[in-house]
Amino acid sequence: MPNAIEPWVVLSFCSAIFFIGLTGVLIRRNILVIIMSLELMLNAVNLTMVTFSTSLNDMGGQVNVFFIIVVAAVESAVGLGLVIALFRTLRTVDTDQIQVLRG
Amino acid sequence: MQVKIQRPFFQRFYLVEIFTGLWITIKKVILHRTVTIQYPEQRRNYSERFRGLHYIKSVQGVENCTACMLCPTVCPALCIHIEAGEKANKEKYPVKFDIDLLRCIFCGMCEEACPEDAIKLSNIYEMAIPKRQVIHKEFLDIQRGKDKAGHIPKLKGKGVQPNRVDFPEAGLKVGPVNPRAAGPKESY
Amino acid sequence: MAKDGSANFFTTQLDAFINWGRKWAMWPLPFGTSCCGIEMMATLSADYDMARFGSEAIRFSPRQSDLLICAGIVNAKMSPVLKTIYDQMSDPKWVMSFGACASSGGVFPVYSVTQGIDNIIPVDIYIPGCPPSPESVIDGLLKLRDQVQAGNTHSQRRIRLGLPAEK
Amino acid sequence: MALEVLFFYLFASLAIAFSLITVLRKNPAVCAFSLIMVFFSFAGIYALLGAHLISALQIIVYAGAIMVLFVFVIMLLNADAPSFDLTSSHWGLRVATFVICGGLFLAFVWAFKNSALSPVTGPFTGDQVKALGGNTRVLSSLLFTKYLYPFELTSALILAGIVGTIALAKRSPAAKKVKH
Amino acid sequence: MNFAADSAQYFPIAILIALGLGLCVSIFFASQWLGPRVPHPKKNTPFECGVPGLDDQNKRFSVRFYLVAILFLLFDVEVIFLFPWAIVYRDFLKVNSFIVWEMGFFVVVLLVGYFYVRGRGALEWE
Amino acid sequence: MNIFTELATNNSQPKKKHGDTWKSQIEKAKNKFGSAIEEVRAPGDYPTDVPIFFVKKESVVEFLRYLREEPDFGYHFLADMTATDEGGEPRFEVVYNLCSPEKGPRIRVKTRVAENESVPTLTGLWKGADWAEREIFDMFGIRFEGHPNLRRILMDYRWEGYPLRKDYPLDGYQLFPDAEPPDPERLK
Amino acid sequence: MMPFDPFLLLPLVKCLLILGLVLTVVPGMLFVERRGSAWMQNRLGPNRLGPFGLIQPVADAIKLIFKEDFVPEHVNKFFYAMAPFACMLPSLLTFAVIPFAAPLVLGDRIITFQVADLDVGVLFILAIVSLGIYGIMMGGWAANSKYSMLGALRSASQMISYELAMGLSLVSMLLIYSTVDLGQMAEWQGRTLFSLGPLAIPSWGILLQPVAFVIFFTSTYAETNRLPFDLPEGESELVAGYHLEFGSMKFASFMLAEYSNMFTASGVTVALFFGGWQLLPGMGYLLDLVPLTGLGHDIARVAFQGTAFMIKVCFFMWTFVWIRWTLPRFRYDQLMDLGWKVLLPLSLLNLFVTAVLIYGGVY
Amino acid sequence: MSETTKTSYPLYKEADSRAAAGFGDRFLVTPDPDDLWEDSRVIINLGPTHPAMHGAFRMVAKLNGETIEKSYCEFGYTHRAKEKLGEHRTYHQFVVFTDRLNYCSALINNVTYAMSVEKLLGVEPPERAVWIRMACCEIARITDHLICVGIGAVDIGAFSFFLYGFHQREEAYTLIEKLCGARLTTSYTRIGGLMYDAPVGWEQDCKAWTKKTREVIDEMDKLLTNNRIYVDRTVGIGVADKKMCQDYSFSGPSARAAGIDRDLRRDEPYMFYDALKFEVPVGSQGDVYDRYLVRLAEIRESLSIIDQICDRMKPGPIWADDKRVRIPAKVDVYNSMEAMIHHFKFFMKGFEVPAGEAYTTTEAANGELGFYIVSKGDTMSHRMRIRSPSFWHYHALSDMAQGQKIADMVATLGSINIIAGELDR
Ligand code: SF4
Ligand code: SF4
Ligand code: SF4
Repeated sequence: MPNAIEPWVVLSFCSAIFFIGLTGVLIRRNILVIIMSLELMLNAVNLTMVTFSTSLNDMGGQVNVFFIIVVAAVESAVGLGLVIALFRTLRTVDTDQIQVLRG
Repeated sequence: MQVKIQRPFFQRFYLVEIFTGLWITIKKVILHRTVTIQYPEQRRNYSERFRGLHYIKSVQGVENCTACMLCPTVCPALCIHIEAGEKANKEKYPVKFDIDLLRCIFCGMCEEACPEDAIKLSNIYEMAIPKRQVIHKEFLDIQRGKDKAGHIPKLKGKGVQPNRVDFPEAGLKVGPVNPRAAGPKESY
Repeated sequence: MAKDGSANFFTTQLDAFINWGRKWAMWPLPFGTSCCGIEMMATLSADYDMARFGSEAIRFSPRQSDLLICAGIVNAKMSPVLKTIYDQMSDPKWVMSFGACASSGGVFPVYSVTQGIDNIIPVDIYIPGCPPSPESVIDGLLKLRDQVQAGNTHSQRRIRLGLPAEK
Repeated sequence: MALEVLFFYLFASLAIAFSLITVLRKNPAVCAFSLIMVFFSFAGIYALLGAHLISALQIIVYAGAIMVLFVFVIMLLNADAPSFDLTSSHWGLRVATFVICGGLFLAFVWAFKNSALSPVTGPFTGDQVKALGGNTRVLSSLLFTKYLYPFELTSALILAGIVGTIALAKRSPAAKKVKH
Repeated sequence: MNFAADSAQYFPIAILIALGLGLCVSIFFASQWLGPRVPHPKKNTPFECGVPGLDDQNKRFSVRFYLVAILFLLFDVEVIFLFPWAIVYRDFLKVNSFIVWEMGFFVVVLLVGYFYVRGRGALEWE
Repeated sequence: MNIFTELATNNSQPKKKHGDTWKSQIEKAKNKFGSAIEEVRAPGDYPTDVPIFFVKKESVVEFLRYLREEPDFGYHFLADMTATDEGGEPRFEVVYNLCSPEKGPRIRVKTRVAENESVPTLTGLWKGADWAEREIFDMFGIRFEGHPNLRRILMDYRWEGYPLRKDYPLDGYQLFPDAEPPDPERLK
Repeated sequence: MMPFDPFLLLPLVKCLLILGLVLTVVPGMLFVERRGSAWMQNRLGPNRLGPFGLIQPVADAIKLIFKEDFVPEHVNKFFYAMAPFACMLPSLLTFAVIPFAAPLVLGDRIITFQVADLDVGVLFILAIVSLGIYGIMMGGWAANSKYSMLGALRSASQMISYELAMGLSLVSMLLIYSTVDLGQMAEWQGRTLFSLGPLAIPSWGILLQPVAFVIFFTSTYAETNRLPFDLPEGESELVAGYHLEFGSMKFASFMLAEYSNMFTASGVTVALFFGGWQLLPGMGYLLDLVPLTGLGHDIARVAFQGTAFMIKVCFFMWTFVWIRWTLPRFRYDQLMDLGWKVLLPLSLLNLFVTAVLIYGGVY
Repeated sequence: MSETTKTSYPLYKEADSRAAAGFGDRFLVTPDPDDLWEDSRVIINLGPTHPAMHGAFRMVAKLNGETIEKSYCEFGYTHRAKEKLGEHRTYHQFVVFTDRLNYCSALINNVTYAMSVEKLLGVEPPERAVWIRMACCEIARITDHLICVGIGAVDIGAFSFFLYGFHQREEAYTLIEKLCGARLTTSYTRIGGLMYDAPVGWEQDCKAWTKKTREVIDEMDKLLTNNRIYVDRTVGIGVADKKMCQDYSFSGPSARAAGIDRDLRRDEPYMFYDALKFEVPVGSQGDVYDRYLVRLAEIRESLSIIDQICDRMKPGPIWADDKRVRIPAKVDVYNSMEAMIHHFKFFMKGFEVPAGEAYTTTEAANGELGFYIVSKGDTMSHRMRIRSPSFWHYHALSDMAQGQKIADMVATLGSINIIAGELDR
């Protein structure tokens, strides 16, 4: 087994997660799962940042991740707040139905 | 008289009262004054009046009971079942004297009612049984063996040997419950 | 465990060991409905302290308890409740019928009172008395423990013989 | 240090497996809990990459707070109920998504494999970081020097988040009056 | 790309996790195999104090619980900024006192948020 | 026998005597309600401890309101509410035991009901009468008109018969397979 | 092929030791709880099985193992099976970073008495603590019963609320120690704060930061769901709370988690506020009396430090029992109020004051 | 009255301190109701085997978060048809059923029942019997209050406190057992007399017991009364104000806690209560804490009453001088034919009670306990109605609990001391 790992492997892994997340966003109708998939995508980006940060010996990437985590936290707080508010009025978390009800 | 909340100044803080409470409890641990009666070895001193297991008093090996039917009549739990018979000397005696102990509430009314001073309540309380049974006369009688005078020795004080009444082991005649005493059988 | 009753030395020893554990850690589920409930509390409280036999960890959840102490009256309205609670308990489970009312209806042979909880659920030990004094309760507990050690209770028999729980 | 490579593959495969579960399982509760597992795997990878603080934060914030919120909402909306078993609305959309995402993924892999990293490297080599007091300390000092403005801005962001969520969760008194 | 050399420090944790998992699994299977099995239909019903439960799908709990989680998340983010700050606080103080005001501003902004939350009654439990 | 003859010693029973108060109250009530009061049984000519007003069931609420609100009466403590099965015609008597905490005297109001008749509810006057009426309904089958929730209270909701009626057997046991589930309707 | 280095096995040994320690402390703690509470109540407690009833926990364990492990139909099977372990695993992990004694220098090797000497130190504890909530939530939710659900929700919101105050009080300790490493913290606390004649008062965290200690201590009670914060199990309202539907070893796992959490909480409290492995007053003299030098002396020192640490931890574990059987419990809203409206602002204030004091050069 | 409740503090402002008991909050905003959606309510069933419901009651509550929005109570799970049994058992036998009403204070029930039959019969028990009955009543009252206060504490989580009180109750049981041979179900009184006379030295035992109990009460007082957590949990909780008390016919300590200054022992003196000096503790708010204080104060009053009774008890007969009700002494039965016949008649058939009706009440531990007996001249009653205070108090529970937390409901229930035996009868 190799002693080290090529950065492209890590980056490919990141993109795999990213696209899995994207798939989730596109195919799921449950808005909660959509937000979860978004989190997945954010994570993939985070890992990309950290990978670059380590391989380029630059801490800036990690600091960015720090901020991304915070943004993700606030995003999910507000996002879920919206879900709750939506659910309260529309009684559903189905995006298709939400569209219908909006019209 | 008006009861009021008194709110000492210290009470406004949680900590002071918490520490008071903690002090009280830790004092108990340190002093360790237990009040527990370690039952099978130690016993509480119940008084003479304690109402426990029944026995039939007998004088010189002859039970006092004349099957006068007062006790079954007065028993509020209807748990005494007597069948009277006659001895050779025309004296009546109970052929069958069953008490459904599981129905009895140990109220002492039978003792109070007995005109012959025959049925008595001892201070034996260890009566747990694994099956629903009534106890027969022989069992009530057997207490005679304990004491010539017909009294059961009272258990007193700590460290007295337990005087267990173990139904099956004692080889006593115990029977199924009297159908009258059993409840209505309902099942799902 | 062999079903035909033959058991080799090892299994009997193991059984004895398991039953030893069970008898020393009977966690009660108090089902105290009336006067007997008060005396049950007395048994659990400082003066008699059933904890000495490892039986004070009261669990109100039927899944976690072993010994259903049915203390006091069980009437027609309560019977299904008792039955449900008993059924929900995990095996092995034991039932102590505490006091005259639970054992036989006691002094109440009336329209509302179930004449003994053994009409509803199997009982492993009956304690006469109204209410039984705490000593007699502990005595009953000791006798029940002997039975548990001997594997001679409804639940244990059921497990041994592989019977289904009664409906 | 072959062991670390092994761990990387372990974590990576765990992450991919659980993220697939997250995306494809119907029950949102299952999704949420597998997402937590994904986050753990990520935390492990961060730790392997030497980003210790990030790794801890990943668990504290993502697994310990964000997912708690998700789980709460799922419980709260009783999202376990059948009405929530929603997957894709249209099979065509599903297939298209799979194809596009898969293609893009392959393209990315190809691109990553065949491009070199920028030759410019920063000053923070592993030994350097160690000399400065470890990853945590270095990151912290960076945060309060070079990245001060973003840091202060996040406070505004969080404030906005607080105000926003409260406003969403609690209707304004005015709206209430109108309603009654 | 090399993995950071100091990630070896986590190996004991991995071992501990493995051991813990082993313990869990053994507990799980031990109780699966050793416990008796006496099925009964009523055992399958939830404990509802012995009465038949109300079979409603309606198990939604109050939005308050969720509010707590949301507030926790937001304030937790605040706390994680404080950790790095606390670590370097003494170091930075040696240079100048700017670090105090950096965090001071941050915290004040968040205090505004806190008091807003309280003012809106989001922390009332009535 | 008249139980109100003064006893030589008066050890045990309540010592306050309210004869005069009652006398004037009976007068007053009779003047006010006239024919609505069917009968008054006062201690002295009937073996009872307090005066009993037999009121027509239509005006019983009015009458009780009067007793409660009129300053001279002030019977605002509904001590008890029950019924008796007299066996005759009309079969039942609903009994209200009242007390005037400030002045001291107690009083009893009864109203006669036939088997299929109903009595106006008292819940408008005393909220506490709610359950008492439910209990009477449960035990005797007397219906109360206008009662918000007249359902069985002590017995199972599927119970048949009314246990305290004289014709209900003492051991008329009924068992139902499961307990009553919670009723969301009652929580609206 | 590298030559086999026996020191590679050290982590494994340490892990096994820690696990063994936790698994012995938990039954011991159970025993202490049962007998201690009994003594507080003038009772005897389980005293029949073995000397002083010491074998009681063994019987409990046997019973629990051989009890029917029933999975009811109405539960979510997977989560129902997972929940106890999700609860137990984090509780076993936290002890990994707590140092039991100062490192031992053995030739060119340094043996730390801590399973893992992590870069993130105390943050690891915080991370693990924040995970403890999942087991409870899974349990309450999977059991599909209203009591459990309510218990789980209560528990979750209680734990997260107090986590904030706990985190903030930790921050103020970090300010003081200026490190996240628990070993360094313990060492730091060996400094002399001031001397009272011959008595050197060490600068233990409690003396430097009493307010932070109170906040932290309260939070640990809330985090471990112990009285006066035992609302999730609040027997009088919720029957048994989130573990209502769990029996047999699943229930035992919950108990194990609760008690090992208490152990951990005590350990962290000691490490942060009570000098960690620093010797108790008087133990230094005893150590000097030991007629050993060199490595022998070092080993004796380690033993003494370990003992001192365990004594302190035991005291705190006893406090858990002691408080539980003395105080009544809070009501849910009071508890949340205490967390959000008292402890949170208080810990912020404390943080501020600490920062100012450090700025002013007091610490 | 003892020092603790008598003292008033100059700086004490009742209203303010009550408000301050919670976290007085400047930011207090009334929560808006439609911030929750309608079906976030959960219907939760507490009881009948719920630990908080003491085994035999049931409450179904609609919860909004933790708050009880609406609830209803159910009971009847221990219904034992005692009223019906009153029509099928002789007056002599029925005394055993009265034990099982409020089993925490069985003696009071015995005494009240005996008094009510005596009222119909026109029989007066002799002086000594009355004194003993009074002492019994007070001991029973104390045991009852000890249980209530203790259980109330257990419901809030203070288990040790409960056990301290419980031990003292055990000691009281020793006293009671000495008197009548049973601990709980005493069946002590007989119509027109008592089962046994008090044993020699019983008065001294009583006094020793009161002394010890006072100490224990003080200790319990220290542990709980000023405990901030306990106060926070109880003040302003489960309020039953005067209006509610009237609506639901509250009596006894629960009514007194609301400020209704009424105690039958003082206002409708029966037995020799008018010859004794005692005070009636009265609360002001009618919350759980007030009920707790009133009960504690009543325990102290009862202790002093017992002391007074013990001082005034004199030897004497314990049976009323009335042949109808008197159980002949055993010696007479053996020796005289007439006594024998009477004995047989008494136990075979029982005594006839002249036709008539009476409603007799006493101040039981929980409030006004009444027996409404209608006799048609038989040996068994025509109607035996038992007015139990718990029935009326329990009725108010859902009103008291409305808008409160479930934990508060538990505390409230504990404080009004509902006894299943007398609730369901
Ligand atoms: S003690 Fe009472 S219940 Fe028992 S047999 Fe005697 S009279 Fe019947
Ligand atoms: S009353 Fe006495 S003599 Fe008569 S039957 Fe009963 S025991 Fe025998
Ligand atoms: S057996 Fe006696 S004490 Fe027990 S519940 Fe029945 S009547 Fe009450």
